[in-house]
Amino acid sequence: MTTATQPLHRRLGMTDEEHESVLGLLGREPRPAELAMYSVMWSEHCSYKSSRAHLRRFPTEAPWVVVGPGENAGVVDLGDGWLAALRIESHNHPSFVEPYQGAATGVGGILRDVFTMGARPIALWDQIRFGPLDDARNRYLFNGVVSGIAGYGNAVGVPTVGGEIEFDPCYSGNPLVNVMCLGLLRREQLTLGTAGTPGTVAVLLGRATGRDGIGGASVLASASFDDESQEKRPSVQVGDPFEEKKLIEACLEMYESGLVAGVQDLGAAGLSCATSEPAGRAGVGLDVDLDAVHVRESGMTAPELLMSESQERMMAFVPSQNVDAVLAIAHRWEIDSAVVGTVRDGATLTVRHRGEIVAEVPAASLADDAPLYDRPMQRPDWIDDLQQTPARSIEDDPSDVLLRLLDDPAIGSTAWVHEQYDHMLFLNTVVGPGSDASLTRIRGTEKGLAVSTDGNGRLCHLDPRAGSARLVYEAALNVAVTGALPLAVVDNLNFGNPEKPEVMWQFRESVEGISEACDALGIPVIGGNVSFYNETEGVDIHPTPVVGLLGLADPMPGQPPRLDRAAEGMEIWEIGPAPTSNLAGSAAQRVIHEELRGRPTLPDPDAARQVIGLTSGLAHQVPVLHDVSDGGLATSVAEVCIASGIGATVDVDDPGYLFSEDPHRVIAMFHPGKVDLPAGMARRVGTMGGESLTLGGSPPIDLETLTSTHRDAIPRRMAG
Amino acid sequence: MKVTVEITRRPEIADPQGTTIQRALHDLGHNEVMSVRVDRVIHLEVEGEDPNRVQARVEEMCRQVLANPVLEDFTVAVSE
Amino acid sequence: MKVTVEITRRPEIADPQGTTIQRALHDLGHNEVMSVRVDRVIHLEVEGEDPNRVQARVEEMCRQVLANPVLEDFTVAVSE
Amino acid sequence: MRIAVVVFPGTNCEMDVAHAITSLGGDAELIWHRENDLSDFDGVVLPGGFAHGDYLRTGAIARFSPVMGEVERMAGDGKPVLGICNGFQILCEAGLLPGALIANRDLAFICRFVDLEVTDTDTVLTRSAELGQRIRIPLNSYEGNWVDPSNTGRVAMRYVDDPNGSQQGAAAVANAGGNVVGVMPHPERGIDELLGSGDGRALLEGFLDSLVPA
Ligand SMILES: Nc1ncnc2c1ncn2[C@@H]1O[C@H](COP(=O)(O)OP(=O)(O)O)[C@@H](O)[C@H]1O
Ligand SMILES: [Mg+2]
Repeated sequence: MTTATQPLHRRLGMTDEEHESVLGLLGREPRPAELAMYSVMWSEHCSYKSSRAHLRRFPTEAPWVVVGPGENAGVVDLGDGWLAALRIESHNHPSFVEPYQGAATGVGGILRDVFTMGARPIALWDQIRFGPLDDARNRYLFNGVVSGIAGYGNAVGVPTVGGEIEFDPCYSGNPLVNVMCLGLLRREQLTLGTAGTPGTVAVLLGRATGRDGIGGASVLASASFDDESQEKRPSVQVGDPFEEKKLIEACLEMYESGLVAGVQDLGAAGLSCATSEPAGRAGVGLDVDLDAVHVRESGMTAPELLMSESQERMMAFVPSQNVDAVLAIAHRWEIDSAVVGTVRDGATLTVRHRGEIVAEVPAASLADDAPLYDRPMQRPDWIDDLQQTPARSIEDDPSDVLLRLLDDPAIGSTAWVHEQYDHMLFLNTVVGPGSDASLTRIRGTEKGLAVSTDGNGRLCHLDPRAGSARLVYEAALNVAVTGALPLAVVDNLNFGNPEKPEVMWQFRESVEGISEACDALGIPVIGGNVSFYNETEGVDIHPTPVVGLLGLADPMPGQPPRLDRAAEGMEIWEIGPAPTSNLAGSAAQRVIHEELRGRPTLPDPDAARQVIGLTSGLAHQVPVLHDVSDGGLATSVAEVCIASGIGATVDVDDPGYLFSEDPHRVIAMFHPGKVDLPAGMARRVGTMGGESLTLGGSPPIDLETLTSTHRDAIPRRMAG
Repeated sequence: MKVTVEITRRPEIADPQGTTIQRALHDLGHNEVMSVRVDRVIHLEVEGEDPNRVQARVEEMCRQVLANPVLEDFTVAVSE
Repeated sequence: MKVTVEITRRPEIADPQGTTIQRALHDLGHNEVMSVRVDRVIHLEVEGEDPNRVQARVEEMCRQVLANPVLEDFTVAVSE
Repeated sequence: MRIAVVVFPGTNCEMDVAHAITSLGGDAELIWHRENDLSDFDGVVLPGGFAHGDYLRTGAIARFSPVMGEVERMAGDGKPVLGICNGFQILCEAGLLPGALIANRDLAFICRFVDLEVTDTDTVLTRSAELGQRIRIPLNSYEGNWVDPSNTGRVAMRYVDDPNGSQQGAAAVANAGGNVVGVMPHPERGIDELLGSGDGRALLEGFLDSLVPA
């Protein structure tokens, strides 16, 4: 059968069974606009049909959780009337198609998820992964994505204060672009995605609707309704940070004036989602008039209007007596607005277009009755082989190994990226990019918000459960370095094709690992995102869950530890469990042996808790704290040397120990006798000072070589 | 030879810049302006004898770097 | 009427974009490219009957806002 | 004595500037760009950001905002007028400062601390500084590359290591009277050692000292 003769539901990416359920739900043949709505709302991206059953495993409760998973962003209580909203999202496929706009619209979308909650977005993070930079295509994607995040984030006026950069061949055909946003609000400003009570009016705010990204979220990227609209292919979405900036200010003013009952952003599934979800959540009906929608292209059909993913739009639900005030605020901020609907008794979503009813469905059914798949899972048969082949040990000279690691673009300086991002706006970035965790102060309080995001496809490939758990522990230790204690987690689960049982197994293991670690630390998962189908030509990416962890420092240390605060004569201490030499999944294994095998060291919940507690206390006393992660102990010390412009001597000879990435370890630097560390939990490994870095018996590396190798790792590759 | 490349945004792709400029022109009283689109022109000087060969080479450059095929179309004109 | 405005950068003003593109083209082996200059074209649709009047109006817009006299010259062409 | 901090649609540094002025004892008020009476103000700051999305050219659309007539009047009256980053771009577009700002030499946005040297102390921004004094404050721009074919701009501060290709390495430029100044790096981001530097205070304090009652 050719595409043109396929039934409509298949052209929209729906299976025959899903079509049957719509028939059953409505008790009749669905109209085209109805099918369009179900197809986007029941897509993997919007309905989480393959993952929902597993996500229930996450611990989601804690006394400080104000809003858990299910809304646009998770919200936690920071005390004294302050709340924080956090959300993470992926834009992997759009960024592969068009890196600049894909990444830019990813930033736009995550911001809307946060200011929908009533919060002012105060910071952004990006977690980006590409194939190796010796390939021109990967350089093009990397450059485009970074410019897109910069272009949107800088102009919209929200600082990008951190993130992650990784390069691995598994991302060559499928880069990962995840973005995370943190918002801050006063409790009374909290706004939910609810339609309110009958009589409430739906006001569509922001950019005019066009044929952007129609069906972009559905499996079928290029659905067509008839031959005539065939040439009106869905087009790439273009972001407009200027419009979004005005939208943020207008919405915040509406919240402050208490004018709205609820707000929903228009992201994936556009108007279909922004009408059905709020009505469903509120248990009400909604009448929508598509002719009122302000459009940028003429002749759009009802399905097109309902599926369009035009950017920078918000739906506000406004009590009728406040409508004039809302329209006046929109006018003053110079954004367009249109009254497009009214909340009704009952539970039916009724959509009219050109005088006719084009859809009449139970509002809640679009979200609540979405299919739920229990996909088969199977432990991959290759994983035992991989784990049982021991990692090779390092024979090369440790100084050489360290220089090769510092020259690796995933370990070298991130300045080429983060200096393209405004990371200082709002005057609150106390610790910015290039550190373990960022630290954002809340002016007028003693509080600081510490955030770390962590992913590690290598570890998770070798052991998805332990690898995922280790991400949570690592992120928690990172925020402890700023004096904070962990509060909550969001996760972005980037996986391959869920129709493969091996991928589903990896996914389940990863959810389990994250859950176990969160349980052990007593912190909830307050939101997240799932990105499946990250595969090219049948090859899946490494399982790459990304964890974003929010910590609260209250009070914030007066002088938070920083990498550039080391001085001549300070002692170097390593805190954490007794060292091993395990290189499984490490950067050294990838860079030196170009292999990936062995069994990574399992996390130890007790040790994790102890080290995190000890570290967050030490942050109030010592000038330098730095966690041991990519590149191991040697790399951690080198990073302090580079930032502080001072050499060091490390009294460790074993290359395994120097480059192992075993969990729960952090280095501290301070003048002799300043701090007492508990015996058994800490060991002295060296001294800061001089003009070079000496690792055990290896030849010293002069500071200038160390610094330039690290600084040039990305720029020298991007220069072509 | 002088080569002029015009790179135009595909008509179906949103153009926030054009929309904003149009709004500004209206604010300034130029209400007769119905639409605005901003494109790029690249003027190249290229060594070569054969206009057809130069044309082909520049078209290749367009596909490689000058234009973004996802968002833009291009035309190449060789003169002299 | 359709109006095409070409805004060209004055020759004495640096053109970082042109320089960067030229370097990229050389890196790709297009060594025959001697110079690159990037300009902007603005396509307007303007209501009006009289091409001369439209031309004059758009020239005014150019002097006022579309071009910056410190950096740029402009040409206006009315068609249809 | 009151300072108007002008907000165009797309401006994003207005809160930071107002906070800096207030914390130095000044009296700042945010003013929407449609305002057309600044007669109650003794000085004006155009803060950084992306007015009108920086579409067409940076500052090109903003200069037609109603408030700009008042900014022009104040400049003519010898009142202190400061443009920071995007504000500098707007002042050039409006013809209140010579030259224009084009894309950085390396065509990348630059956000980092830069070292500046004071080269002229006869301006409302640098009057409290010493000639040759080093100032370390953050730069944050894509179009920070100042060109001035007329060669009439007075360079008030220059970059010690020129990051963007600016003519004469200029980081801050004044008009002939010294009362209108554009500065590309952000003094308001340099008022707190905890955030990396307090060097911007000397500049903003000088600006506050230059105010005389309306
Ligand atoms: N991996 C996950 N872990 C926890 N919650 C999740 C996860 N993935 C999605 N969610 C939650 O499901 C809800 C719906 O998400 P989504 O449909 O992606 O929102 P949007 O329409 O804004 O993109 C959100 O509250 C989100 O936090
Ligand atoms: Mg949402």
